[in-house]
Amino acid sequence: MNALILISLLGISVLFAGIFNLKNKSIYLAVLGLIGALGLNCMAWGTDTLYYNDMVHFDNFALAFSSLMIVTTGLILLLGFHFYRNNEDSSADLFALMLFALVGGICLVSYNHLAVLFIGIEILSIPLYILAGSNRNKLASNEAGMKYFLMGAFTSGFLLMGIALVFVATGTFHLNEITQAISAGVENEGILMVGILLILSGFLFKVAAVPFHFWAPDVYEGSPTLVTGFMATIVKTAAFAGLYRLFQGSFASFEGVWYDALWVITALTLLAGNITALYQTGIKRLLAYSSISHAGYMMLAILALNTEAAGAIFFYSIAYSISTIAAFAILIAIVDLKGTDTLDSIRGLARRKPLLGFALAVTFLSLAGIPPMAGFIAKYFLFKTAIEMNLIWIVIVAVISSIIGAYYYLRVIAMMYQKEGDDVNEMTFGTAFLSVIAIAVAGTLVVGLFPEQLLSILK
Amino acid sequence: MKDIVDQSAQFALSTILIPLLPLLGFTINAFFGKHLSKTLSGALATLSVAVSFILSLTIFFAAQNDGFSAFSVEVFEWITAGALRIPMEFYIDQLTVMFMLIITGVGSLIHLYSMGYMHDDEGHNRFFAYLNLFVFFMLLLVMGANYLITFIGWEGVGLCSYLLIGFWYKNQEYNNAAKKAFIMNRIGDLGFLLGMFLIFQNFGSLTFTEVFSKAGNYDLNDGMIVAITLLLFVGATGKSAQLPLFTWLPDAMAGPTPVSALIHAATMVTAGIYLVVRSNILFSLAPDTQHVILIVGLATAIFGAIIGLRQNDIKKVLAYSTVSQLGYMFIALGLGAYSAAFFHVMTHAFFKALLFLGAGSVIHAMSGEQDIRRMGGLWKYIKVTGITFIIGTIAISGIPPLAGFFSKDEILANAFAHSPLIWGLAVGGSMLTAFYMFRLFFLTFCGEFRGTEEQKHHLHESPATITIPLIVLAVLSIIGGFAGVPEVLGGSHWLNRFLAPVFADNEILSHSAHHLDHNLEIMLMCISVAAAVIMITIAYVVYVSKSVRPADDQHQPGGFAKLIANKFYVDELYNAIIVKPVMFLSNALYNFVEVYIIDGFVNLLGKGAVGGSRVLRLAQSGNIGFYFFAITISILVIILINTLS
Amino acid sequence: MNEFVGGQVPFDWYLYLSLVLFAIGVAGVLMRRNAIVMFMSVELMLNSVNLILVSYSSYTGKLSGMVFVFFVMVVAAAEVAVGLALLVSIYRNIRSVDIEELKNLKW
Amino acid sequence: MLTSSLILIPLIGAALGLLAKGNNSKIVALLVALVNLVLTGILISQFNPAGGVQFEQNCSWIPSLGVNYHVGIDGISILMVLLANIAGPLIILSQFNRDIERAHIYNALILFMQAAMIGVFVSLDGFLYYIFWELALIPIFFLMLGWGGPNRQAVTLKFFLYTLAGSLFMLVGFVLLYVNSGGAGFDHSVLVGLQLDETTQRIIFGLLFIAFAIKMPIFPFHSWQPGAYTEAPTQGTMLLSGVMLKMGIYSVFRWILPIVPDAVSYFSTLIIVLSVIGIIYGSWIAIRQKDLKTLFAFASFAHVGLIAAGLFTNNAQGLQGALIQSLVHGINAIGLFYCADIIQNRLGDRLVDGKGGIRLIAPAFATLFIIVLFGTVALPLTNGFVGEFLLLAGIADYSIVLSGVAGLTVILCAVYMLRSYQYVMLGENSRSVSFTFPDLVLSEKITLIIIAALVIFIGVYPDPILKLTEPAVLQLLEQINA
Amino acid sequence: MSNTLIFALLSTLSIFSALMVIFSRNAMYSVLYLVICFFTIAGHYVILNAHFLAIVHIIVYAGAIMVLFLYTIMMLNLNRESEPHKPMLLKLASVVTGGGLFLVLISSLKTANQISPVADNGMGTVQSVGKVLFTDYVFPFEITSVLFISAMVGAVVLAKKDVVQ
Repeated sequence: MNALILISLLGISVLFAGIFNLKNKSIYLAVLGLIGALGLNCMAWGTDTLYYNDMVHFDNFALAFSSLMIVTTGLILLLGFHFYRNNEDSSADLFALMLFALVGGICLVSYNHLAVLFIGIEILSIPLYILAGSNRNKLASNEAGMKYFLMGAFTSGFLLMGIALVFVATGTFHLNEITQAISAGVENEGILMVGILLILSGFLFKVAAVPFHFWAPDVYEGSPTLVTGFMATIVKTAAFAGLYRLFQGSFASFEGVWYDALWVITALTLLAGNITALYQTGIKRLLAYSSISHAGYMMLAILALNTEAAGAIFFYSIAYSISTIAAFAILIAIVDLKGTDTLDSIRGLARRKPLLGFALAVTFLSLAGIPPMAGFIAKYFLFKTAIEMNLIWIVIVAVISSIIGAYYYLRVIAMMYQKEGDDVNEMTFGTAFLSVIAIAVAGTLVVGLFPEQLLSILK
Repeated sequence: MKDIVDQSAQFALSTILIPLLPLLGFTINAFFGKHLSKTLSGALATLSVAVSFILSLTIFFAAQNDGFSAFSVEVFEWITAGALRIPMEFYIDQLTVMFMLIITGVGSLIHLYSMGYMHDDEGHNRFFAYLNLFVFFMLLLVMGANYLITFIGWEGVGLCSYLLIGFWYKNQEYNNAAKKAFIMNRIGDLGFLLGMFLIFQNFGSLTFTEVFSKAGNYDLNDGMIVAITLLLFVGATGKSAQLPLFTWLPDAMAGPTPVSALIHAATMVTAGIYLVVRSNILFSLAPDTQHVILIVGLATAIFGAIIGLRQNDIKKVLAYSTVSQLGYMFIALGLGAYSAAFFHVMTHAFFKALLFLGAGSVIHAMSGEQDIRRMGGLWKYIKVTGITFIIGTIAISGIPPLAGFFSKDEILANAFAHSPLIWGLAVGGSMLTAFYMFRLFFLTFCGEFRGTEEQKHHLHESPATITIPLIVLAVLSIIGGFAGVPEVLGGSHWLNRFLAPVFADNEILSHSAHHLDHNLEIMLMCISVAAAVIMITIAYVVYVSKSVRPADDQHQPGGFAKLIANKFYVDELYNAIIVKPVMFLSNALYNFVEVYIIDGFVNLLGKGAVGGSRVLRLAQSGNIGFYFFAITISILVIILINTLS
Repeated sequence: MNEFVGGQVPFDWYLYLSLVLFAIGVAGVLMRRNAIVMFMSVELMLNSVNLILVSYSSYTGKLSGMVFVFFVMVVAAAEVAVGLALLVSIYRNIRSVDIEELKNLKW
Repeated sequence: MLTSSLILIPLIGAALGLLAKGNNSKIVALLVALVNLVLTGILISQFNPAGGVQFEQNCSWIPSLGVNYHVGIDGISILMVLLANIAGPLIILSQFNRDIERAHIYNALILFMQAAMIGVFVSLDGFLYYIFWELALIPIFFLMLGWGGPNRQAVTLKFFLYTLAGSLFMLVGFVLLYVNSGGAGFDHSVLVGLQLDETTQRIIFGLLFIAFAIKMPIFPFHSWQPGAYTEAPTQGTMLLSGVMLKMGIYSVFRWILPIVPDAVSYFSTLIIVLSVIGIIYGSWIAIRQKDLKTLFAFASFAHVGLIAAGLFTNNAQGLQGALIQSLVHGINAIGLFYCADIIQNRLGDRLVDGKGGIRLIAPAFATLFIIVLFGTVALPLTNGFVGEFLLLAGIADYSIVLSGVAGLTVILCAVYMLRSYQYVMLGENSRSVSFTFPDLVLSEKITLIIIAALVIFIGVYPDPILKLTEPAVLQLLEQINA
Repeated sequence: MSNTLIFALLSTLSIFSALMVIFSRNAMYSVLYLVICFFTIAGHYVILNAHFLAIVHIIVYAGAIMVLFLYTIMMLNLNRESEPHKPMLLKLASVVTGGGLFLVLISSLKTANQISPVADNGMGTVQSVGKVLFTDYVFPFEITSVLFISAMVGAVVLAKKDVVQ
């Protein structure tokens, strides 16, 4: 809770820093603040408190997820030194927006009331609409922002309708009360059912599950790369935590309604995301499709919904987030080095930039779920969770899609390790930028090899 | 029992040394041969075999004693896998001793011969290395105490045969012949292997003594025994060049002549006979198999003889003769006359080795020429060779009192006891033998010299290293038969008595021993000798008096003669029905099944995924209106499904 | 205090009315390609939800529904502000607010 | 600790090698591999065949997943460890005289691969095992990508995906086992003790076996193999065929036979038949292959088919044969591919056609080549024979007909091997006048001599090796048939 | 009865104006119809005794949001029938989908809701709503400020012109 307040204030402080023309230096402020927030979270660890008339619920789940998002945001902000080196004017504003989005994310992992859920989603989304369109002079960015906004607003309508219907069915917005009401039996199950499904749809849109995923590739591609990285990590993490909170907590007993739908959607997401990615020629867009498929894996945990599901989602989020940060950081580097992000352009890159090649290999192998990277343990944990709930078939689908997925990840690596290739631009990346890559890559390996602490954190 | 222990202790060292010495010779020649002088390396090789021969002799003499009984010497544990325990163990009984004598005896003679014959060859030491290795494997084959050790030798001699046939590896024809020999042998080997597996399954062991002691539990013509023996026989057909696996042997003449003498006449090719004789208890239990053996043997004997009629390559004639003679041995085996078969092995080893070495001497004298159409009148140039050659020829033709007569006659007598028809066919075959052998002799040694002047100028008798073995073998060919003079001729048939312990446990055999009337037996001998003499006379008339010369390759006669000259087109037949289809299928499997079906399927999955990607991504049209529809309809469908269910 | 006029009709009618408006909003988003009209359709959807919340609150006396409506309004306002800003930004680039023109990002 | 150091030393060596430059890296790598070989020797000398699992180390790694770092060596793994450690120095030595680009990375990857494969062989925890299994893919992936032939990218991806596909199913299988153990973990002893019902066994069998079938490979899962062997750099091919495919065989021993025995007996006929088809199919195709590496690849496929068939015969001969043949096939495959490499190194291509006459000018090479070749042809008293004999005997115990069909390999193998040797090495060269073929240099000679010596030594005196494995195999059989 | 009539009247008007919003070719008309629609909804709020909310509704929607719309339309000069004619098929599909959604929603709600109105206790007044808003809902209320500030900053970031160097 304190972290939430601190970050809200931090966002405003960064805005002020922008006013005082601190530009990129405001990152220091933001990162320091985030470290503080992380510290606050650590101090609160183990407590299980409801705040403000049970509006928000900071338990270990919320603390863990919010800490993850804080760290992720911090790393992404550090990339800003390099990414915004040429347009520093509004960079502080953008950093502030990221922090605000983070506030929304934290609301989303800690809500105990549907109003907070709704506001949280919007606080998360609205800065992102702006961030997506923040490269004003580029039509692609505009288009991304507009598409994201229109579709986001549209699905917000559905989500809201869902919330309203749940309210009509149960008479309350409080999660605990909803849980009670549902287990006591509601008068009108039809309304509840539609409500739940609509809320589910809203969440599925946020996590970009098929067939609600259409925005994702376009928006990811059009947005500034840093923002894409932010979207891919924070939004996904927050939305899944939020989804889990609601469905594991409140709607679990109404499983019959949403289970089949989710099953099919999971399968579709896994397959469509990975299959579509096969044909991509741009790495950024490829990562967009990859992030769709990763949503599919995480949905396995929602389907399983047993005691380990929270841990599985959390661990997956960690693994996915660090790998994705690294991937987008590398993508930024590639675009700077080659001027484009097509697969062809990275041909032979690893020969010229061996460390970058190594980083990309580790990252992509992790995303592909190859041991000993973090992505593997994460995927394994999910599979295990699912199989424990007898979800063999969906796991088989997941396995097949993993195989398909491995193809495009490995193709990128293979491309990079080609013998021939063009020269690269001269470019210096700041220490911050490189250390983020280093941290993410090291994290990917370390988390993969020694996952115990993180695995058991939510037990 | 004490006796046995004593024997094995007494002979353990020599038993191990006998195969080891040639192996040592091989090792020295293989690794250090280049640094040795030619004579030294040849001498070493010869000596190693000769010492083995002497050691074998000591055992042989010991075996003459009544107190002698078969013994085993275990060297080390070789394979252990569950119930399968196969020691590297030697088993010495009378049969083995006899074979050892032949191998090392004839072997050392041929080594000696080779010292002269191969003197000018640059691969001298390599040759001796291979030859020694061969002797080692051959000894292993006959000395093994279980089927697997025999099999080692069996395949090992195949290897040496391969190496030696392809000794002059620059010539791809020779290499082809070597490869063919190896592969055809392997076909037989597979039969042997499978036979072994069945033996192991049924008897729980591969050791000869154990297997044979349990054989009594089986009925006559028990299916399993028939299967086992048939499979072993398949092995034997491969190694002993019987129908249908005989075509490698004539081709094997590509090797240096001593090789042909040692491997492809005297020893290796008789391995099949050894195997059957060794397993006589099993074979006797399977009359069905024996019939098969008889038929195959008979067919091979006649077939080989017919082909031999029109061959013009001196070694090819001998090769087909070998095929034919091996057929006789199998006839004997098919008749259950195991010791007769061995008897023929022995005499055949003498005279065929002699003939081959003689042929080698001829070729040596003719500077490498092998076509008898370009020879003639050599008698006066190479007398020793000529004399020894004619001895061999007479011996093989079955003229008494030379070796071939006794052994062949024993087979014929057994055949007659079984069925006069078989006897008739066998005699027919032996008439052909007499004819083509004398044809060979006459064409080579009589008449006018038909070679080039240069060859004529170069004609000379071979050195002593060559002639000495010839003489020794000639002597053996003359006296070898006396080892088995039948009772009817007043002999005591020493060989039969000597070998009797080998068949002692074979109850069926002791019951079915034939007894021909003595007069009848003598009459049969007369008939066969007379027939041979007639054929010799005809050959003399045709090739000496009328000086008929075989036609050149361009002027081949048609009809049956052409068929014979072309060896009944067996090679071509095999080529058409086996080699070509195998090659075709290999290509087809690869180009069609592998590429299009198996790999094609895998690639199709990949292509399918990529194709799916190509299609699916079109859904991502960039058109936001479509996205809205997709979302709305999805929600609609989700709710609808839930409502309906 | 005041007569509860609305209470005279069954609650379901309000539900249905809201759903009709919601559906019209959805249809509007689907049908129109003018970004501004699409925004308006979204507003229509949000308002229909508001109507449900308010009517349910009134019928049951649970005030939280009405309070929730405030937040919906807040969000609507914020969305409109951002949406229109985006629209202006796009208009600067392509001189149009036709959504159909925005399909450079695809496949 | 000894066991772990076998894994650690190559890893440390890989890191050290990365620091060294050029030729030094080769020497470092060789020394490291030799140290490991010596350690293996010590280990074998202390090994008690009847003593079950030895040199164990068991400590907790990821307790919340029930995963332990549990390694150890028993009669089944010892040969594989031996193989990996023999292969290591040989493979490193085999490129000593070659100019390999970025040799330090190359050698580091080889050592890394070696470590991973040893890890596979010594892991007694299913999860740990899986990690190593997948880990082994990474270095070979980069070896193939960085140093492979012209078509490497497509082939490497296909290889990687194909095997990955299998291993992911295996992962699911392991998870199922874990779930069925009631969360007791992945430890081998735990999994062996499970009493699974028939259906579960079959499902798990299917999931696990598909991975192993692809790795070995068994017909019809082999189509990645010829390409991969052909396109990989020679050392990569050696690793693949020499050691890596043994992972599949070993895994059947370790993770299928004792754990799902009922399913094994249910599927054994199918698998033996498939394997036998593979033997014939592979051998047959090999006859007409034009590229030596492809030819050897199909040969390897055929030989492994025999091993695979032996695995499922449920008798001591088959199992012992499979173990020793794995070792032997590894050695021979390394030798064969090395010979192909030497030819390519001298003549620029590996085609069977258009060669000949090499024996004339390179007798040492020709001799060593033919020894290895005869080892492959399974001539008695060469190493190939013992295994092949035992395997065929094992299959014969299962069905004599199948054994007969499988036995065709002895014929076909002779056909393609002798044929290729004849056209490549014998005769007179059909090439241009400037045909030269320098005979072996020292490092090549040492490598091939060691291989040839092993071919003969193991062939002549296989019993010590068989004795190493026998108690373990018998115990395994007891477990299966309990 | 008259109350039902009022409901019916307001509802008809709402639906009509809503339809006109989406069917008008001219964005300007759409805005105006939307204003009408908002007024009718406000009317509903009034008869539902949510007077305060009705007023806020009018102020926020009609007063602020719609003005913003109008402002944008005028600024961008969009008040003409610039939108190209859409194919009939699209319209039809949209209507069918919208209608379908409505039908599905209705049919899913299944049983009629028999909610009997509670006795009026003066809810919907400034006082009661305010009390809940500032006590129970203080957290969402406060956090809304973050939403607003980001929307504000965002609008500025997006709409401001680049500084001419």
